[in-house]
Amino acid sequence: MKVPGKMLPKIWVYMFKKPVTVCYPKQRLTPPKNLRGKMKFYIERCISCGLCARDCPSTACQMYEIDGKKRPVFDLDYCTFCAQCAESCPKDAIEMTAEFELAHYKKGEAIVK
Amino acid sequence: MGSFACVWNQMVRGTGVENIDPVLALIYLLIFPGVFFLFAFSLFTEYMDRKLYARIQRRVGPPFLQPFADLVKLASKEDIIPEKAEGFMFTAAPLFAVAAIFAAYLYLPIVTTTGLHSFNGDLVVVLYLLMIPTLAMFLGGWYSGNVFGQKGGMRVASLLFSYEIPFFLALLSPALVEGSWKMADIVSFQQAHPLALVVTVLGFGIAVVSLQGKLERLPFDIPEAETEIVAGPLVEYSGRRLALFRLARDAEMVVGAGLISVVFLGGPMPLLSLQPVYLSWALGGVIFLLKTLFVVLLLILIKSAVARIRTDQMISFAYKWLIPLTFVQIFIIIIIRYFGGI
Amino acid sequence: MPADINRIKEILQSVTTDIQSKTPTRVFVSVPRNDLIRTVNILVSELGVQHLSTITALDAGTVFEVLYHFLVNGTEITIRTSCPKDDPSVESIINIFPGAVLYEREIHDILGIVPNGHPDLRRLVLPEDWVGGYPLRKDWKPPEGKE
Amino acid sequence: MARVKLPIGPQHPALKEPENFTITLDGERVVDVDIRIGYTHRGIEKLMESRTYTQNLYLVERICGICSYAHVVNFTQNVESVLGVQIPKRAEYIRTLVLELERLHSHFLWLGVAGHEIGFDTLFMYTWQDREVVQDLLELISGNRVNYAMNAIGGVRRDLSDDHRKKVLEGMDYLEKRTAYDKEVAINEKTILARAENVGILKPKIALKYSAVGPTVRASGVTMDIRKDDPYASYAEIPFDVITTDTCDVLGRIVVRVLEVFESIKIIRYLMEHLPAGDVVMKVPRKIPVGESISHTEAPRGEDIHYLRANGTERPDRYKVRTPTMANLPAIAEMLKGSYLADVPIVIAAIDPCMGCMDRVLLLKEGSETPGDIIPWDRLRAYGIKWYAERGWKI
Repeated sequence: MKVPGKMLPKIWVYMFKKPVTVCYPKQRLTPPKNLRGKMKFYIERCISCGLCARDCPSTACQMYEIDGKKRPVFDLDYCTFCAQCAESCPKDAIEMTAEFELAHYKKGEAIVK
Repeated sequence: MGSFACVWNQMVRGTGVENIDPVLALIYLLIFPGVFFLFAFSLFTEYMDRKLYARIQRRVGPPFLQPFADLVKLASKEDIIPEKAEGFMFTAAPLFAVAAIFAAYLYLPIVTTTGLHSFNGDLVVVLYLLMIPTLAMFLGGWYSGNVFGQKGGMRVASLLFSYEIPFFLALLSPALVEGSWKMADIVSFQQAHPLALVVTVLGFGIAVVSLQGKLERLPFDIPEAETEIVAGPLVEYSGRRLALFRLARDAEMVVGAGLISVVFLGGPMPLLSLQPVYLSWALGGVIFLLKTLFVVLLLILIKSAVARIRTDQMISFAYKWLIPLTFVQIFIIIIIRYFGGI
Repeated sequence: MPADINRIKEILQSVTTDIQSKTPTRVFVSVPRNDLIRTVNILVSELGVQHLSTITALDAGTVFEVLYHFLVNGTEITIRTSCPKDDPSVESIINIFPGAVLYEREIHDILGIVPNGHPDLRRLVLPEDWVGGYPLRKDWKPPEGKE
Repeated sequence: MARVKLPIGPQHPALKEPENFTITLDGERVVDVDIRIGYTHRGIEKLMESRTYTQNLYLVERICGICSYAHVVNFTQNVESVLGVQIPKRAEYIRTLVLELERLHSHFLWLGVAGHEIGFDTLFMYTWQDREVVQDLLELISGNRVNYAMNAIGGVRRDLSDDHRKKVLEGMDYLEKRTAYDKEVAINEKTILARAENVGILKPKIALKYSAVGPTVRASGVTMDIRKDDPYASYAEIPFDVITTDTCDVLGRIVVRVLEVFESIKIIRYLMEHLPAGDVVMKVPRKIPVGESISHTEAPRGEDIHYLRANGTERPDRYKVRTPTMANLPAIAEMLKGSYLADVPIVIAAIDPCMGCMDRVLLLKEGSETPGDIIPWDRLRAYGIKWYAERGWKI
């Protein structure tokens, strides 16, 4: 039947139900394990090939001289979390974790080495 | 002070208490159930509106003091008057709106059968005072010098009659039942004949729907349709004046809902004569409050279940349905009265 | 059902023989720019083409290529035409396909190819007071001091 | 009030993205519309020429925030076509799955936005609540809610586990129930009908004339769906119907999208039940040979067509994107003329505009100011006032 207020029964029911949204940060939802969050870098597996820096679409990953060897440094300010570096790495030295709360106070503080 | 006492004596005659202290009269005017209470109650109604609306939509909704915080925040912001705006009317419009609403409120019988001052025809005065915020809205929009504001002002003015006529007629129907234009008489009559309330159920429905239009809430929020003309008349308002307009809107909701609960639901009825007198006031106040909130709840339910309609649709809705139905209501009353039903 | 490549060759016989098709649903037809309107008209009248997908223009080194992509029965027929760099203009097809109005404005905006007969060649994507040249040309350099 | 020019946009609550529709009003009636786009021009086509194919995968994705995956599929299909490779079957199925999930999420989003445009915020919240289910599934499958980064050239990057399959099927059951209710409401709620019926009429002839695409033409009774006409990914194997209505109005566009949600649910169920085993990705060279390719997909908003010209290096020579909104835009002016001001937002919304996608190409800075300068506020304001004054707008 075509009437105004078709939703009223449902509205009445929902009025007494708990909301579906959550009060972040008091309540948190757990993201799936394979979320593309902050990356983890295993320096011992790195062979300094530079593929990650080459494929990075947003210049977040760049090679720097660390202890005499070329190592990737990830600047999360630039990162788009596409996980291409983890994909490109031949030795699986880069891994994406489910950590997504990456707010920080100053530019350049969120760096993964 | 003497005049207050005089007014006061007149007012409390309904409950049979004489020679009240003028200090109490001041308290009545300023604190409860006067200006301060209206202020708090308006903000509470806004909170309830927002919270329930959010819950219906399965959101968390604002915290309890959010409307107050919004008001304070707005009041402390820069108040910008556009160069193109007509200075005096633009700045005065929100003041008119608030003043009219607060004046209308004082005539409502909240704790006893009378308001601050009761006289024959006070119902009509309240109705007229309730119209002023709408006019203020129109003037404010029109003189803001903004295209959207003017468009909104035009819409306010063109929709005015589509809800004012049914609202007036519907609210006068209980007066017809009783045969008096005095709210005190209506309330006393309803207290004596509770069954009279049933006669005006149709009028009650019409009044709630027209009040929705008067308050410019969904589905009748055409003058300030956000997705069409941004905020309509309020587009250029900021800071204190916007806060005042919002307060006027909230207070209008309270007074409108209160008026409906007075004339259709019996206001503070059932009134019990308790001793000391403030106990019976408190009881009356609580009952009035609950009835008002019930009307507000109806307004919220309407708001959340419909889409916004167009100007032409609203006008045709008013003239095709609302106004004929009010005539039906009045006709019913006349017939019942003719056959001496009441 | 893909359009028949032989049928396309047949109807376009009088205009061009340069018709390639790697897969059944992709047909590339090369025509000189003077024959563009004629070709489009033939496609519309003989093959019943109704939908213009888009117009691509590109800087192919010595010339500008303009490609008109038409969709008919799931086959993407592309008419390829080119114009020299010193006279970057093609005939406008908006009389046949009014939907081309924005595409032609776009190629005019970013490559400077003038669609002759287009009534409204205001800027489309670039700002109205843009003076930086035509960005999609290969010899274009970004203005100094970019962010 | 004589004729008034009302600027809808660049900043306006009815538009989720900055575009400008200058509407000439006679009372409440629209008499003329002028459209100006380009406010979110980002220079993606130019930028793509200076990046490798791998990097471009993620740039293409960012053309649009909602139909991002349709663009990536187009890009990878183009590159694969130039390379001449056939990707594994399982990869095709997973691509189709993500494409359909994306269609679901886009249609739910659209329903909500349409509800919001006509002031029905409750419907808006309810559909977005359902959309959240789709988003969670996408997050589960791909690791992100919006930019899935699912494709690699030559396949997909992530495989689907049995657990994922189960969750997807569960999600579909839930969505089917909810959408049935949404449909019930959308076609029976009087106030929605009042706003959608006979509003924004687009006759089939006009739709074809302006080469409109997607649900916009399907609501005008034109059967045009790239999934059926020129099947890509694994659509050739999947049974599904092309939804059309012939009401030609906004209601038709609502109905088409709601019914398409059911079709998508059907397709996803089929995919999950017939998922072939095997690899999901194959090795491809980094250098792409000389060649050109056209790829089109049926994005949620309509036909999305990409053209690639490769020159034998790691970077494309020219990449052209035409998004569905661009194709539907000329038709908007037709739909708007003669309607009420109140109908403008819903009519614009009815083509599901995605301005961000449309405006791709480039911008560095306003040309008349020295590039790179920070323009002080007062100068910017003066510039704005001048800009509007030149166009005869009262502000």
